[in-house]
Amino acid sequence: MPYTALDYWNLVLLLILVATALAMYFIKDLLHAVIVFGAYSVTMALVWLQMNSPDLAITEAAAGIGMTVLMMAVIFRTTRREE
Amino acid sequence: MTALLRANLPVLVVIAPLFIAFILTPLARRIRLVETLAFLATVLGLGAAGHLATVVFARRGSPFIYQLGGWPPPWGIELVAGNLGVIFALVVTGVSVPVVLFARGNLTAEVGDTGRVTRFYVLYLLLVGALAGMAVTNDLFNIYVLVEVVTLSCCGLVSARRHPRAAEAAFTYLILATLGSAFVLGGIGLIYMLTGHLNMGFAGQELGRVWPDYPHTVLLAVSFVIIGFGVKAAVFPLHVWLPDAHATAPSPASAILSGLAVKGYLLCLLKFLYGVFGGVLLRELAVHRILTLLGVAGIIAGSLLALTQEELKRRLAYSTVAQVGYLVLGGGLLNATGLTGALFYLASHAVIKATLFLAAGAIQAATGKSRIRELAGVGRKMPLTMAAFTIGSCGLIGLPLFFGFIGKWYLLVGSLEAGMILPVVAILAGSVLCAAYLLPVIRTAYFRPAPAVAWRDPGRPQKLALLLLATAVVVLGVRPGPFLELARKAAAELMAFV
Amino acid sequence: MNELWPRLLVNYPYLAAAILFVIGTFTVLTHPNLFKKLLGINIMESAIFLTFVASGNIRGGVAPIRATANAEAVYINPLPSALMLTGIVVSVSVTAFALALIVRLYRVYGTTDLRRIVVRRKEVTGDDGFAQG
Amino acid sequence: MLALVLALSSGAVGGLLVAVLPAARSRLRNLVVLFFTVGGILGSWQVARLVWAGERLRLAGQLGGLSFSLEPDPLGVIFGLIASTLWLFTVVYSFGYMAGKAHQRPYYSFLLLAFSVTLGVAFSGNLVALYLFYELLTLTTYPLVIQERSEEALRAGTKYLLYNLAGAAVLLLAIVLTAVWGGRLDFAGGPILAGGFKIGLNWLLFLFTVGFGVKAALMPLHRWLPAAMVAPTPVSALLHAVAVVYAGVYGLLRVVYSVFGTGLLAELGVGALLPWVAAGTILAGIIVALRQDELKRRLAYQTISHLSYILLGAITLHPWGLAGAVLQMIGYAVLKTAFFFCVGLIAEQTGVTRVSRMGGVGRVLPKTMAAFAVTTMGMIGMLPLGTFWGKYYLLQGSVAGGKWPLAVVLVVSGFLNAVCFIPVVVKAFRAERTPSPAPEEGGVRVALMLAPTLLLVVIGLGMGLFPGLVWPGVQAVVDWFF
Amino acid sequence: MRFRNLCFLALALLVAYVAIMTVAELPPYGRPDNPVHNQVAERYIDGALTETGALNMVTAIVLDYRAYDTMFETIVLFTATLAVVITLKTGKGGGREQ
Amino acid sequence: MRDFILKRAAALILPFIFVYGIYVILHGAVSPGGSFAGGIIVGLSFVAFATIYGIEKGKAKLPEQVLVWTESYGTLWYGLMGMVGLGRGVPFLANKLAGVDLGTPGTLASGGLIPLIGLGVGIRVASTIVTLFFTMMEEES
Repeated sequence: MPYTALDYWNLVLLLILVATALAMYFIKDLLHAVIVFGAYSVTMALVWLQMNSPDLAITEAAAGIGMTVLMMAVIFRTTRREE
Repeated sequence: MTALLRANLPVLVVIAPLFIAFILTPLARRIRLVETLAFLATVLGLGAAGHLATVVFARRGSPFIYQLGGWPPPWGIELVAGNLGVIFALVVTGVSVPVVLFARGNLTAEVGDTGRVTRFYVLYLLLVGALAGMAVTNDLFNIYVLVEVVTLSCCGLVSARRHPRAAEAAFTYLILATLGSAFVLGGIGLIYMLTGHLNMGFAGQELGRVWPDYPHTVLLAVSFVIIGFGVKAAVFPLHVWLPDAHATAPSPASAILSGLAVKGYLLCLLKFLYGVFGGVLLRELAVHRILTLLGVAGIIAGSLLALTQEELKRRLAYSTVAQVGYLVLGGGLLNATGLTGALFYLASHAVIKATLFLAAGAIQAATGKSRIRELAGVGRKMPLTMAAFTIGSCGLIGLPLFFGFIGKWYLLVGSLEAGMILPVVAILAGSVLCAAYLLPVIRTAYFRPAPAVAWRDPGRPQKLALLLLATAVVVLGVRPGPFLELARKAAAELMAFV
Repeated sequence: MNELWPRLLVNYPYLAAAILFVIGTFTVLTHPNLFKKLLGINIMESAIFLTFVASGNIRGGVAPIRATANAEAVYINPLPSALMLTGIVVSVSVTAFALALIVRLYRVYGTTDLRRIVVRRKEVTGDDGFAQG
Repeated sequence: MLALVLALSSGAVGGLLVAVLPAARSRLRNLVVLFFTVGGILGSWQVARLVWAGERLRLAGQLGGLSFSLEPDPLGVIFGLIASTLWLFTVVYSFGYMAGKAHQRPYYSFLLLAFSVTLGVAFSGNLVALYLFYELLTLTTYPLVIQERSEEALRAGTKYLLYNLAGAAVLLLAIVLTAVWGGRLDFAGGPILAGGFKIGLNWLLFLFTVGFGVKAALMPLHRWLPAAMVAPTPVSALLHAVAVVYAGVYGLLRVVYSVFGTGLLAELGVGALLPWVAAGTILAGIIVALRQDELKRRLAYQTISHLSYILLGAITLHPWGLAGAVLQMIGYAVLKTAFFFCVGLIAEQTGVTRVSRMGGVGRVLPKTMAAFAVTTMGMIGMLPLGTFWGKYYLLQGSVAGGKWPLAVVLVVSGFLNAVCFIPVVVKAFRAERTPSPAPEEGGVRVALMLAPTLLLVVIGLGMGLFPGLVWPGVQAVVDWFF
Repeated sequence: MRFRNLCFLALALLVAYVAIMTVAELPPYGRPDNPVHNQVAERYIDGALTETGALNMVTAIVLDYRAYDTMFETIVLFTATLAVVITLKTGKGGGREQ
Repeated sequence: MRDFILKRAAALILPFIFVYGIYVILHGAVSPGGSFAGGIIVGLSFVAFATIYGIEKGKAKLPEQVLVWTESYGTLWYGLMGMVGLGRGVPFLANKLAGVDLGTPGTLASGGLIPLIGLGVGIRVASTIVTLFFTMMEEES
């Protein structure tokens, strides 16, 4: 089956996902890791937009980026950032 | 009104504890009211479950099917209250009543101020409701959501203990349990991708038709489900979180975690394996052999590990690992006798382990001691508590006329029917080891000289709770007839898929 | 082998999901930092969500919101999206709770590193903590 | 029916009553204990009378698809009578022996509970009931073993528990197998497995032998018995020479005659091996006993040896052998109890517990030592005593059953018994040295201990002189099975 | 620690192998004739408007067809809140734990 | 003091975020998004307020008691909505079957009980988020 432009676009997004996931394992600074997680969530939301699930995209944007990342950032005000 | 209740029984069992849970938090200041309401909620659940049982009995085998929202099966969510559901709903609600009674007025030391205690009760009721939901649900994704409710409330209950170790235990538990949920969800996803159904009956039928086209996928799905529920139910090599969590939780929570939560996951596992994958597939992939092996390993290793523990609650926690082995083993025998044994044993272990943990909690609260060798003389100073503990121990060891015996008997017969000698040896060795790790506790409590300290039996509700549970162990051991009949019918229901 | 590659290329979202899942699992199981474990859990779960959603998608389909404009449109399967909506909320709940636990652990041990927690357990809790197991 | 219930519940009710009585009221407690023991005896005699009259007593219950029945037959009745009658003697002896000792309340409480349980073993009508009481017997007698609460007693208790619980687990497996293969578990209605030969039956017999053999102290499984001698003497006398070990022996008799049946057992390889295990135990037990200096240990090993007499008789699969086994059961129980009582008397009054320090005891305690001498003769199997007849029929049975080397073993064992105990008696009467503490023969306490001892010796003599007294019971057993 | 990591790595590789085989085997991505697009999905798509009155089929499923799941989903959130509060508000005495 | 500009900007933007959240909740049945996304947005608007203006002011806006109430009764609301049809002999959580008027598709009031349930869930989610953040933010003080 030939790839369409959409597929290539998707592929790029998925590669970004894998790259950010790997990066999260290796990054030492926890705040940076959380920021990368935010990027991961944004990419995920985009993937879901591509996959015709706008509901999910909105929820992911709100939950993944807004909520999770903010929560973690709030936590870093009390705990140590470094690994 | 009665007609209304009767028509909605399956869902009533689930939402009765939940609804009361929702109104408890704002009442935190009036702790007596909260406790009474929580007790009322479990009693309501028990009443509903009992009523459901009579209704299902009266229907003579055809399960009570309830379509939520009125949507027919492949589209909506379906509750099926068959014998299997009824037996588990009865166990859950039945055990939850004495446990909540035990908690009455007794949590401040372990949990904290009234706000925390109220939230503890809410979590407890949510757990009970979700477990009852597991009993009757017939929908794959609904199982996942229920599993998550159970997981979160269990971890919440563990972390409710005001002890540095509680947070650590809860975190380990949470991470591993969520890992398990992820695996379960993965399994559900694979099944859904192959069949397009979330209803267990439809998915099972469809899977039975299409699985030869997707051998790897089915294998992966089976292993996802087994690993997922295995982690959550503490099947032997995946049990690492259990001892910490169950030993550090507040005592009523330990009782309910060991007695019920673990069983809920096992029930779901059985529903998946028998209801969705079906006997043909299990035999084809040799899943039943793996389960049997896991069970055997669990029994032996759990018992041996329990033997090395010095703390009473940890010993009991490891004992749970061993007892889970019996249930897994029974599930892997793939015959009606073995399953009957496993289901009966599930019920008996729920009651017995609740008894033991509550008694241990009472002892710990009264004496402040947690190590077994410091318990000298407890038997004489706290006669009722220790009597309950002794009765529970007799049941767990599997003496005849106690609740645990019949289940073990059927497991033994089932293993012999399956032509396997290894499980037989493991079951018997497990009994002996069980005696070896429980009897020293009793010996120390009764036959060692007591220090001159005034230890007392706990308060009246606690005594009543222990009495109820101990009576259940004896009465159901002497007259297991109706319950066994239920277990047998439930096993037949599962075996219908094989 | 010549069977495998074309099929993998067709199913690339699943492949990506599998890779993410493995990475997530590996992170959860091996990373000593509690935060990273939590991130790993999130990666795992989103990998599974990805599988679900991809399975419901149709090339050239449209989002499952009925629009009066094109009545002929091929709607994708809305069920996986609906399920994963639930899934996301669940994963957020778990994350919140795990963060709370991390905060409490930090309060007790002053670190979020499992190795250091093991070291400090004795001095903080006063006993040798968890036995073998 | 009422008699059966009375016999079984009397001990249990009494035991629970004693447990709630205040510890200080020792006289009241003794009365209660006596009352309930007598009640149990009356019940069991009534049961015996009814069974011999040919009535069918049956108490049955359902335990989740498993039937659970109590149905005494002649063999069970014999065991029940032995146990209950001797229990009375032991209780009276205990009033003397335990007076002034610590932990009396749990002692009597568990003694009475064990009474009920032993009668339960005797009267059980199927394997499930037998298993239940067999297991309960272990648990109720455990507190009696650790009566002293010393480290040594606790260690011995642990050993006792582990051996017996492991044995019970093996037994459970054997019972499950029987249920699966035989389809029923009741003793009534002929041997359970008589239906046909199966490959696994050898293994089944092996499992049964191990399961019951632990309590019957068959030779490699006997180690708990000498250890359990830390218990007070009445407990050693009653439980470890009679009740508990007889439960094992009784179980093996059941296996031979009610589970397998003589016909099937004759075909089995393991069945052919069993007599030799028994014979080996007889010889090894008494040889080990020879080398023990401590009197109670010597008696313990001798018990091991004598228990196998009974087994030997049973496994000859010949009516005479069975008659000999039952006679031996009765005669040996009476005399061994008396024997232990003597040892207890000696130890209580003079503090002598070792053979090497027995010199001169006969002079200070003439009555006790006379009883000791008579029981010694009984152990050897000399004529005027009850055990002679048992041994006689055992010899006859082994020869008639075609296993004449067993007869040789019996004769040799009698000789070794003589070697084992005659010198002790001689030394006690002849040697000069007097043991240090002054004996106090004459007090109420000693009378309470001495009276049952002498009475038992008299009973033993009576049985030897008038064997017709017990013969009807033996006849009933033999008729029942052949 | 290193050995354990290697073990996990081996395990992960094994899982990856099975996963890849599975991926190759799964119904091809994005085809309209896959098993998931069966009568279940059809009814959701066709019936959502008339049966529930919602244009958004996902919402129709979440809040009507499978509303029971969503009820438990809100309960999950509720549970999480309770758990967080019970974890962090350890009562009087600030951060001290007994 | 700490960032005047930030506070000004927040005062301008936050109400819009809040209203947008309400909009998403209410239009769940009509357009993408739904009660969860909307609830989170509403909740985060409060959280942002509390972060910028300080947690004390945030708590003054949403007292703890209010949060506890919305949390508990929001969930109860869901169940009560589910019981609407019970009296008519239809199962739990029925919508059209319960005889509720589905309204005109495409308008705000369409979908029978869906918007009502959605509103409850949205408020519940919002209060949950605010509770979570407030609980965690209290840590540092």
